Amino acid sequence: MTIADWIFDGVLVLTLVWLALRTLAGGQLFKSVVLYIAYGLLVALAWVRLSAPDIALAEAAIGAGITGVLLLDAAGHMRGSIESRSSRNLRARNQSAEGGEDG
Amino acid sequence: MPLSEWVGAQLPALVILVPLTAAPVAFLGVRLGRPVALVSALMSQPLAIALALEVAREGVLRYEIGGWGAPLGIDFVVDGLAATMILVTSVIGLLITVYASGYFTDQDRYRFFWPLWLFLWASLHALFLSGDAFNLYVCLELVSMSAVALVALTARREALVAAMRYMLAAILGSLFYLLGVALLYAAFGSLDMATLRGAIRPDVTGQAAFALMTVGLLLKTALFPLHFWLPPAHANAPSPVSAALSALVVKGSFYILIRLWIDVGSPSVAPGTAHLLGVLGSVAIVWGSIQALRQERLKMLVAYSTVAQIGYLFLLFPLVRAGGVAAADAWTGGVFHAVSHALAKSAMFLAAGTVLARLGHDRIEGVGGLSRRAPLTAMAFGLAGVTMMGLPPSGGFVAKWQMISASVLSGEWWWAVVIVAGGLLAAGYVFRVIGRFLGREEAGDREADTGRSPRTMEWTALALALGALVLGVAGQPLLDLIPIGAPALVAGIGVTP
Amino acid sequence: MAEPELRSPLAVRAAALAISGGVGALLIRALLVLPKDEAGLAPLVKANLDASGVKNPVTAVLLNFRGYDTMLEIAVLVLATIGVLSLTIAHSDKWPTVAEHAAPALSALARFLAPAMVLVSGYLLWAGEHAPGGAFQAGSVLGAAGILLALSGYARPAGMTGFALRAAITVGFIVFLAAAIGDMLIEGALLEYPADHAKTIMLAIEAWLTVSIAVILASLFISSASPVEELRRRIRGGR
Amino acid sequence: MTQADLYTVAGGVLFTIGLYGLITRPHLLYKVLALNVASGGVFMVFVGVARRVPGPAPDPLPHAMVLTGIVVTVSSTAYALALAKRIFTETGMATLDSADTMEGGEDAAE
Repeated sequence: MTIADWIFDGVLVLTLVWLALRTLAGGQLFKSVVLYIAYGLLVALAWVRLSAPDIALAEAAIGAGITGVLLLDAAGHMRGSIESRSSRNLRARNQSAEGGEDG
Repeated sequence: MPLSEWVGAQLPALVILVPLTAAPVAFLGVRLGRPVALVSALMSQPLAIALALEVAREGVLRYEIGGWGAPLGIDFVVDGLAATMILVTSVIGLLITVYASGYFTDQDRYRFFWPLWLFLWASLHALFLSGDAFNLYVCLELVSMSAVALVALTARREALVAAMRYMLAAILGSLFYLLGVALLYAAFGSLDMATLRGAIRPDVTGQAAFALMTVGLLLKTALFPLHFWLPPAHANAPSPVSAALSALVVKGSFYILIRLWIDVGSPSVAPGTAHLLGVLGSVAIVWGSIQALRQERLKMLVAYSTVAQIGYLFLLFPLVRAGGVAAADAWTGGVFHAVSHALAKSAMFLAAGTVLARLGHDRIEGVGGLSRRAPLTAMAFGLAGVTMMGLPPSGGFVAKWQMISASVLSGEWWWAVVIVAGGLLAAGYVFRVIGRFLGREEAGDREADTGRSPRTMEWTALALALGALVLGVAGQPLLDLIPIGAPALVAGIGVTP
Repeated sequence: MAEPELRSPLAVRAAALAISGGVGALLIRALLVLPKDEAGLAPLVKANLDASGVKNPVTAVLLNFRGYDTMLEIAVLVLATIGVLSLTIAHSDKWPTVAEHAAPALSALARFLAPAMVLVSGYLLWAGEHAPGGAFQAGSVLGAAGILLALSGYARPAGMTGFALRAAITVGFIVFLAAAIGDMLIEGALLEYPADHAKTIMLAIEAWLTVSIAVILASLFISSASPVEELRRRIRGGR
Repeated sequence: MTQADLYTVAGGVLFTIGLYGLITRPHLLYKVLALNVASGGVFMVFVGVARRVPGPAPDPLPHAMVLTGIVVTVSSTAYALALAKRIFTETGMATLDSADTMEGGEDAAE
């Protein structure tokens, strides 16, 4: 392990943590999903670093790729959905009927 | 090699393969679901009985999958506990299958029930036989995935949301368990439970692994306060599914928990935690029973009763620590309780399903006079209630008797108090329902009754309730089977704390 | 209008912080003191690699030493697919056509990419025996090609209905199961491959798994990815 | 501290972040995202553990387990998303509160 290796690994790990936080802290579905896909791809990169090419391939294809497509599709379906506890069905229905747009 | 010999040698594989093969066939053929499930259910009976007899005769069986042998490969391990659980799953599974073939009249709309149910059945068998910590994770996922899909089958709003809650809890539970597996493998170098037993140390890693796996499995077993997902899921599922969930599925994760604690990790890994589990179990008994008393819907009442009855199972953990005769009593009593609860609870849910099928609702207020119109169903519920209360001569009585005896022997008499109090509370909610069944009809109750309850539905519920009752007088073979190959702690070699 | 930033109440967040903080501390403390000298089962895998019939140790573990795990894992995949189908096409039993009028750019891309993805998938399947790759990687690339075609309006998945769809979903699992049972009859244990044919059997299993995994992954997307309005209409009509 | 340690600890941190997100975010899609983030953390622990084996080649066993885990995770994610979408279609909401406002369930046997 050279110093460059350490720096690379350190930056990679910190980026992963940052992406995880950004993914889950966000308020816009699409943006969070895209951040998650980036997270999945960097996880695959981490596994290349750990000499695990078999699962790096699988993670990139399944973990980031297929899961990402599924998530994007779900985000599209749930456009205009909200997290509020106080606003009830009616308001939510109206919003989705208008196809309330997304960030 | 003669066929009978071959079957004898392949029994552990066959009990899994029969439903596991039936499942995709039931999915492939649109109209094959029901007949295939019935054939699979019938074939499972002799296999499960033969497996139990084999264990009774030969002791613990090991089966090396792929011929590699643990720890490189995966082994099936069949001891008395595993054989008992397979036997119970097979019997209850058969009756649920028969019930479901009468319950789902719209066979086309519910055709996915059959493959999902067969997968659930196969994965329960796989779980009970597995001797490998990671393989158990895969089995847990199979069980949860099929159980959740079955809950959501009606696609009613409540069922969908309940299924979602269940799904999230189940995945999180699996992840906790999987983290524990990672730690165990990293620290002790094996996934095979028997190898781990010899290698495990109560160090930081060992304790963290146990803590994580325990939390995950408690979430899946729905022990108070992690029970939040259970009542809506069990109450809103189609009734045959509710029966399978309460009777069998929660026992699956509990089964891993006792394997882990009493077999692999005993007794050094986490002293003190056993008592915490006992206390949580006690709270579950009281809290679940009180909630059951307050429910307005029959299936919610039965579901909260499950939350309470799960509590009894956890009294096992403090009680076996005493070692000696007390531990042996607690082990047999705890497992026997799981068995008799499985029979009685599935009877209750199936009876509740018949009520729903007739009335179109399950409000307890509206079931007045049903005992005269559907006597078999009311009787099934009442007889199952006898086991739930722990009255003689039921299986519940024998189980509680053994656990009370264990708590007296170990000097921890307070567990006995909890057991007795739980029985009284159970009497409260059982009689509340029975009282309505026997009581006066309100105006309109009779008109609401469609009278639709096929005999297959009424009789299967009654058979299960009778089974739970008969277990009390004819349960000796099972009481002899359960301790075969029991962990050292329970077999009387254990240390006294 | 952006989605409102609405969170859990402060009490929930405080409790969540306590719970996840506690779990994280416990976990990380354990991870920091993992023993350095524990070689796990790696030596055992290495010692038996020749007997497994393949040269890639991960493939050997997945399909031979712990093939039973993999068989059950395929069951999970099939199960999830049945679950998704039960939520979406319980009545019509058809893959809805996702895009009838796709963007020209996407169509052009798909026309170019899809054949390449099929090639890559075939390579990955073949390579899995001795190098990184295998049925899962191959199947997911093939499945992604299917999704791409469906999105660009090329695939006519709606034509693949009923039995053919269900057969494609389950074929990998059924072949695996048949191999497992065949081994019981011939060699005497579940998934105990005859030594001379281990490699061939594993390759056959993997080839069919690739097909199933591709169809499953594509159908997980396609069967559930229909427009909201369409789904609503179908649900109302189905009741 | 080795490279493997760095990644296993990072896996622990990622799991923790996912756990926190799962509890605090009411939106179903975020809950699914949180579980996926947490799964990534768990898998990273496994891959890190595999790398600790002395020598050039890591332990293949955790790799096989992670591959199994990835497939299991995508299966449950796909199902959970289908469920979430159906809940949204039926109730117009995307949280677990969706059932609260509804009348008591009547499960008619079909």
